[in-house]
Amino acid sequence: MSQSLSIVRDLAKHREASVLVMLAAVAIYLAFASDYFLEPRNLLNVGRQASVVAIVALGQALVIIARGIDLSVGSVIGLSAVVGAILMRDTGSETIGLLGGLATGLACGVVNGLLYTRLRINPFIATLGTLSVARGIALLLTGGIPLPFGGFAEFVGAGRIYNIPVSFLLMIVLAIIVHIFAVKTVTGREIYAIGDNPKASRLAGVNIRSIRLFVFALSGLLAGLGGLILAGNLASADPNLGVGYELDVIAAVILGGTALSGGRGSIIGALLMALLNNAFVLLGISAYWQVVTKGLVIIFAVGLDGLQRRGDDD
Amino acid sequence: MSQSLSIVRDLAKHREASVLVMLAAVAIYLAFASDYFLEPRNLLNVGRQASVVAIVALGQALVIIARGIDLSVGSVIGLSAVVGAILMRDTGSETIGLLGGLATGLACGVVNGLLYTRLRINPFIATLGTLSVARGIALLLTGGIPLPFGGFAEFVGAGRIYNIPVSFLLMIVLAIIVHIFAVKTVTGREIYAIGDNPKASRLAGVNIRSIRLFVFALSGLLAGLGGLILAGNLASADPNLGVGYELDVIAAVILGGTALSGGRGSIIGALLMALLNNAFVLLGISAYWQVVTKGLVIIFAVGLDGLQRRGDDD
Amino acid sequence: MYSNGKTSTAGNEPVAGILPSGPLLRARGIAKSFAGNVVLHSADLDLYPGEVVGLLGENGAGKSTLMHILSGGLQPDAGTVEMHGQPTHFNTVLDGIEAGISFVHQELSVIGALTVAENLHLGHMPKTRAGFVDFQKMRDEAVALLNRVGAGGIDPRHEAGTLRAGEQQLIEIAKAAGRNPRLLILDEPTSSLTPHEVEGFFAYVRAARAAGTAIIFITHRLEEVLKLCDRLVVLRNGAIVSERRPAETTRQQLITDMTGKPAIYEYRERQIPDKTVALSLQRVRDRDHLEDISLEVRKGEIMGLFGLVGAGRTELLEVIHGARPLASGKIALFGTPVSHRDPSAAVRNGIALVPEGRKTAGILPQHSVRDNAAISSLRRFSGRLFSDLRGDVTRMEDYRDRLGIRMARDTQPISTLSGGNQQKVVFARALMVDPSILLLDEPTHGVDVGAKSDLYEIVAREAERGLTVLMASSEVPEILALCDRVAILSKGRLAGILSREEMSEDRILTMAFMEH
Amino acid sequence: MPAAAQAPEGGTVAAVENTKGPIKIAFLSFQNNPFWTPVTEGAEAANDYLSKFNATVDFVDLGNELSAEAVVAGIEGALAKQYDGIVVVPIFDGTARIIDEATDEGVPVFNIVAEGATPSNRLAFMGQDATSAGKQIGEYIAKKMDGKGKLGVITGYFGATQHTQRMNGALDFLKANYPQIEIVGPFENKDKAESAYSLVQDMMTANPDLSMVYVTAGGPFGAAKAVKDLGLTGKVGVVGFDHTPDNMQYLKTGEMVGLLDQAPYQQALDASVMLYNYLVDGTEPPSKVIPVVGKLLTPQDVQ
Ligand SMILES: Nc1ncnc2c1ncn2[C@@H]1O[C@H](COP(=O)(O)OP(=O)(O)OP(=O)(O)O)[C@@H](O)[C@H]1O
Ligand SMILES: Nc1ncnc2c1ncn2[C@@H]1O[C@H](COP(=O)(O)OP(=O)(O)OP(=O)(O)O)[C@@H](O)[C@H]1O
Ligand SMILES: O[C@@H]1[C@@H](O)[C@H](O)OC[C@H]1O
Ligand SMILES: [Mg+2]
Ligand SMILES: [Mg+2]
Repeated sequence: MSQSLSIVRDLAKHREASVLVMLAAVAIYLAFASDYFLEPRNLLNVGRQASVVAIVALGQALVIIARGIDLSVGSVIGLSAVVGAILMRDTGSETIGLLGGLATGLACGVVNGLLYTRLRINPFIATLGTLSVARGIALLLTGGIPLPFGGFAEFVGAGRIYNIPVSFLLMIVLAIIVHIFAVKTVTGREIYAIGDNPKASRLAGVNIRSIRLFVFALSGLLAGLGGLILAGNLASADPNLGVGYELDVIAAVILGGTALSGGRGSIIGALLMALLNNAFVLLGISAYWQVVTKGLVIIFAVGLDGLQRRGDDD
Repeated sequence: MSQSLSIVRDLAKHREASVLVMLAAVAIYLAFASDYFLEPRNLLNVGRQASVVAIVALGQALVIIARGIDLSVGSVIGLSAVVGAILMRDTGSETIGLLGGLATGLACGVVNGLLYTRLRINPFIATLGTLSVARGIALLLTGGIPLPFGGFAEFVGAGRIYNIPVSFLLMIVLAIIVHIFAVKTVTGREIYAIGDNPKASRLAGVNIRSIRLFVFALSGLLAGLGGLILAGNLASADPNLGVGYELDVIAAVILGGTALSGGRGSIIGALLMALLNNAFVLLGISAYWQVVTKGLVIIFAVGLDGLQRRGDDD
Repeated sequence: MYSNGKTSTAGNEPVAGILPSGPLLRARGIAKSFAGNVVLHSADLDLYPGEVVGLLGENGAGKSTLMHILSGGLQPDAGTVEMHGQPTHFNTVLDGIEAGISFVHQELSVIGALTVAENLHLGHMPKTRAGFVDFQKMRDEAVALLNRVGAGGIDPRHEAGTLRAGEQQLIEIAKAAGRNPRLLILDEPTSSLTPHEVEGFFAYVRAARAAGTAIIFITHRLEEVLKLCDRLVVLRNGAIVSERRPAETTRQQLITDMTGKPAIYEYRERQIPDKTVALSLQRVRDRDHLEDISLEVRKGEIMGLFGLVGAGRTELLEVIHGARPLASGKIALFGTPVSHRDPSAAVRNGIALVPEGRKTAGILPQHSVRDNAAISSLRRFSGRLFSDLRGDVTRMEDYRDRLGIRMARDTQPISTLSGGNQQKVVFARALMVDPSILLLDEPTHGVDVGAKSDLYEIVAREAERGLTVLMASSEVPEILALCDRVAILSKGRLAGILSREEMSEDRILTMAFMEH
Repeated sequence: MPAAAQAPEGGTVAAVENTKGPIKIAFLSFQNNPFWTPVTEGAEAANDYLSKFNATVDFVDLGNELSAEAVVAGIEGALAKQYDGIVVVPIFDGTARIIDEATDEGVPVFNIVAEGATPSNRLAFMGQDATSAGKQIGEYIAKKMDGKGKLGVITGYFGATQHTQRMNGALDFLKANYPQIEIVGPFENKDKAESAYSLVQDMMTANPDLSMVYVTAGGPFGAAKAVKDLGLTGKVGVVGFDHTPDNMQYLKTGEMVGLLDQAPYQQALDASVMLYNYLVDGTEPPSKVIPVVGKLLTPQDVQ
């Protein structure tokens, strides 16, 4: 009894738990309120819809764990998709297009990392800058006009394997990889260390510059992948793809309870938001109530946690 | 000589300085590149255009100094304007309308503060939640349709005194008040203390809950004022007013070098951004380059500072 | 004991084939000032392999500064450092580490989010063949390392952030030990260790000495240096003023070396004429630790609070201060029941606290000394609209003199003060409230002997003027020196209260073990 | 058999008799500004009208943030809920794929208002061709400016297809036919009236001889308000889209000199009925693209 109680208490310590409860609550409600919710097809749709935010959130989570922030992810999504599409068009090679898109994301991440580690620019400002620059470049490259984006990328974005969306599978696989990476590798552990105490970590011999560079680079790379998936899903690379994603991604990370979770957390957070959007469509909630509801669910999801932690201040 | 050098060094320590340099650089360039830039009328326009972001940034700066963040300001701008307009319409009293608008801002801020201090919800999430809820309520109240918003509010938003825009004067006065408040009053000093070490401040007898509540309330109040100015300027209260302002406001705060500056910093940051927009139009910079340039200037403004601080890691 | 006599001169060329027996490290004429404030004039120091040197000096004497210079964390303004007779210059701490210098800092810096084992291996974690962290190996090595420093009780799988300060200290020592340094600098490593832990730690230091490590040991506990060290060096006014062997010196002598005066505080028999009960606790419980604590402290009384680690002293003080919720029971101030929901209310009612853990709970690191001192009493002195900024200046001057705070200017950030002086500023902060009840939690951690007796003097003087003091301390001598009575806690329960006449080291310790 | 049905009020298409049993149509649209109000009302009117024919039109709100992803998620949801047909506002590129997928599954999709540039297998598209609408406005601008002078251009979002097409429709026409008209801009206002206000203020500073401002998307009334505050009513005119109340107000006071609309109510209503007819008896819409020629309102029309 007291054993199982203490497990519950342990669980509840993690913000994740309270978000999970919320996730379950919304899901159960939907299962009753809509006949279609539990259909495999719908569930998989929810999974697919969460995938881009979740994948980008995986990188963002590591950035945040290392005490940074990456506001540029939305623009990197757009720029990577656009570069991928242009390369694909001009070289005729899907591989080059896809690799070029990923490389673009990576390059953006490296730039962010260098701005932070070399020029010591506050990451909020540095990535706010690249948010604008990357978006501008995407517009310049395309003249503002969306490009077609098909082939293998479309398979990644919209395809299914045994009826399961490829992007959903990718999300699961990447989340597992990132989780293992964060928890079991040296670099992963060092990310946590510099997030906790950069100075002490540096003195212990952790190369904080290269670790920081690494997390930003990874965040860029995953945003690039997100861009390819999104564009693939839409079969169109729009320079405005991903506008405003940064807040969703960061919210997914925080909802997921960063501190503890490279992988798991981000997915839970992203799923909660995708589930909400699904609920709105399934239940036919009016737009304005959608906006209100979304806010309330976010607050409650985390507030549950706060309620039971009453009493202990900083 | 060494005296004056050390003053320069002291100055350069403040991020503000490097942003000021950037501000001056852009201004000097503009003075040469455009015949119109130095016209008093243009300068006053720039001032007016910066005013809403700057006023809202004053509150945000205190929130950030106390280690919080307020993402809801953009939505609070919209909701306050809408509530003000509705009250004005229904009561026929401008005073009630304006006070109601301010009260709405204040109420939103208090809600944010309570979510943080009572439910212990991470302020990023709490205010992301109210961002959504406040916007939703504004949309629900209006059915999405802008309301007329005139009278005295229009004077505040668009009027001039001796040819100087009222909102610009308001910005200056409020910045001075907030600066003095932050530096000279007990509450102001306690805000800085909390930001430095919340635990130590609490044990030293600072009521950190009420101080945190206060800064969020003030941020809400100033966002409410911002909403009234913005709506007054357009003579129309649009429920979508202020969408996306949060990033501009936070960027203004960070560009202004929060840590040191309740008032000054926020204005400098907001001015830099308004100046850029002015420059685009005066110089007729081509469309997409506007987006790129904006990002580059933000990066450089802060990067200048980083360059000379080379060598010292955390 | 004194194994390395100064028999060989460092300038000699080592004879081929024979290990050089000159000093491992030789510092000459080290000088350092901060913004015109001279901290080190011209300090000379030789360190030999297999020797433990105790470094003593008042707070702010420059001990930590000198160590930072030797280890590469600070650059001297003048002077030279040689290692093995070769001039050396460390640009960064990492250079120093590379050269075999390990520095356990005065301020704790474990990584709270990592496990103990990960902390011990940070920077060089072992990998499995698959490229993952080899947790098994790391754990095994961690156990061995912890055992080496006498901390075998710490589970290497625990998150370091959840451990007590003393345990964190031991982790840092173990970490330094793991590097097998040639020079090990320990800056007040024992300030938060229990007596038992100190023993284990001493065993490690002796073993390291036997293995040829040179060790510098900084502490303000004279008994410790007398027991452990081979040579005692005293730093005063920015220079080394004496070098003594433990066998040939006394506490008094060392104190005189450090402070220039022999004074040390002694308990003064005091009358407590006022029978008013200032603070009374009735069956006080917190949510999980304290059980039914009842206690009365009279006005002007100094009540000690003793217990072993984890006894609940900090919790009890926090409950009284409103920082921790009172689950049941009653607290009354001068007969009036109070229930403080927040320390701010307690401070308003005249209860001030000097908390345990200077760095985490005491100082506002980016604030000036003056602002740090003023923060508790801002409301007390503020005008209707504005804070009394001018008054802060004069009050700071007053307390600087009264507590002997050593600093260049009161506008310098408190983090640039020496540890002991930081503690005095926190003391000044509490006194500025003009409290009727002063709660002290390990108030003299890291405070030098001279300052300690100053602080005792101040507490005693304030008590004579009617201040009521409740002081948690782990040092029995401190209790004996200052307290009129002592309450002993054991595992969250009140084990008993001893009056002045009943107090003795033995009785206090016996009662502290009661529930164990 | 009941008498042949009449077209509903405000619409132009009559419903055929339902011989198929219950029919469910999903109407997917957004809601973020007054433009959408008549769209919503049109959908409701269609539902009222078609309910007599054993058919429902469910209005599904895609939220207040317009994006291709929202459209895709909406169509996916509608497919999951097994609607028989879908009316949608696929305002962005990137919606073609999911539209094709729905069509392949036997769920016809009727696009209205605006669709992406990539062709799709939708049943039909009803709406304004943004490029032609731009051209229509361009012609009007040229007339108002007498073929010369300075024209300021403010576009909603750089890179938003519809906005860009509206802009280029006008600018390409003007460049080709009225080389004496000088273009200032374009500048981006992100659909914000306050931003249009500041842009006009700055444009007038740098170009005191500016005589016309074209706002391609959101917030034209901000530009009109700036003209008013600068005391330039009658000297500088603003043209833009949509007969929303905030815009119409300045048409009355004269700062707004031209407003093109898109007959949103009629689009919503007619498209729903046409889709219903197709679902019942296979009646194809009159053409794959049903152009909606907007009504250009000028100050004279509202006097
Ligand atoms: N970065 C700095 N800036 C300004 N002054 C400094 C700085 N670091 C140290 N000092 C000053 O140098 C003096 C010596 O400090 P140090 O920390 O070496 O003393 P200490 O002997 O270790 O004292 P303690 O026993 O209290 O730890 C102090 O007066 C302190 O204020
Ligand atoms: N951060 C923490 N995490 C987990 N347990 C803690 C923590 N801090 C204290 N404890 C536990 O709370 C109890 C009381 O500890 P605390 O240190 O406050 O007691 P104390 O009597 O004041 O002793 P001292 O101050 O000398 O360590 C102990 O059992 C301790 O292990
Ligand atoms: O003109 C309309 C625009 O105002 C709205 O935002 O989107 C649909 C457009 O047709
Ligand atoms: Mg020291
Ligand atoms: Mg304690």
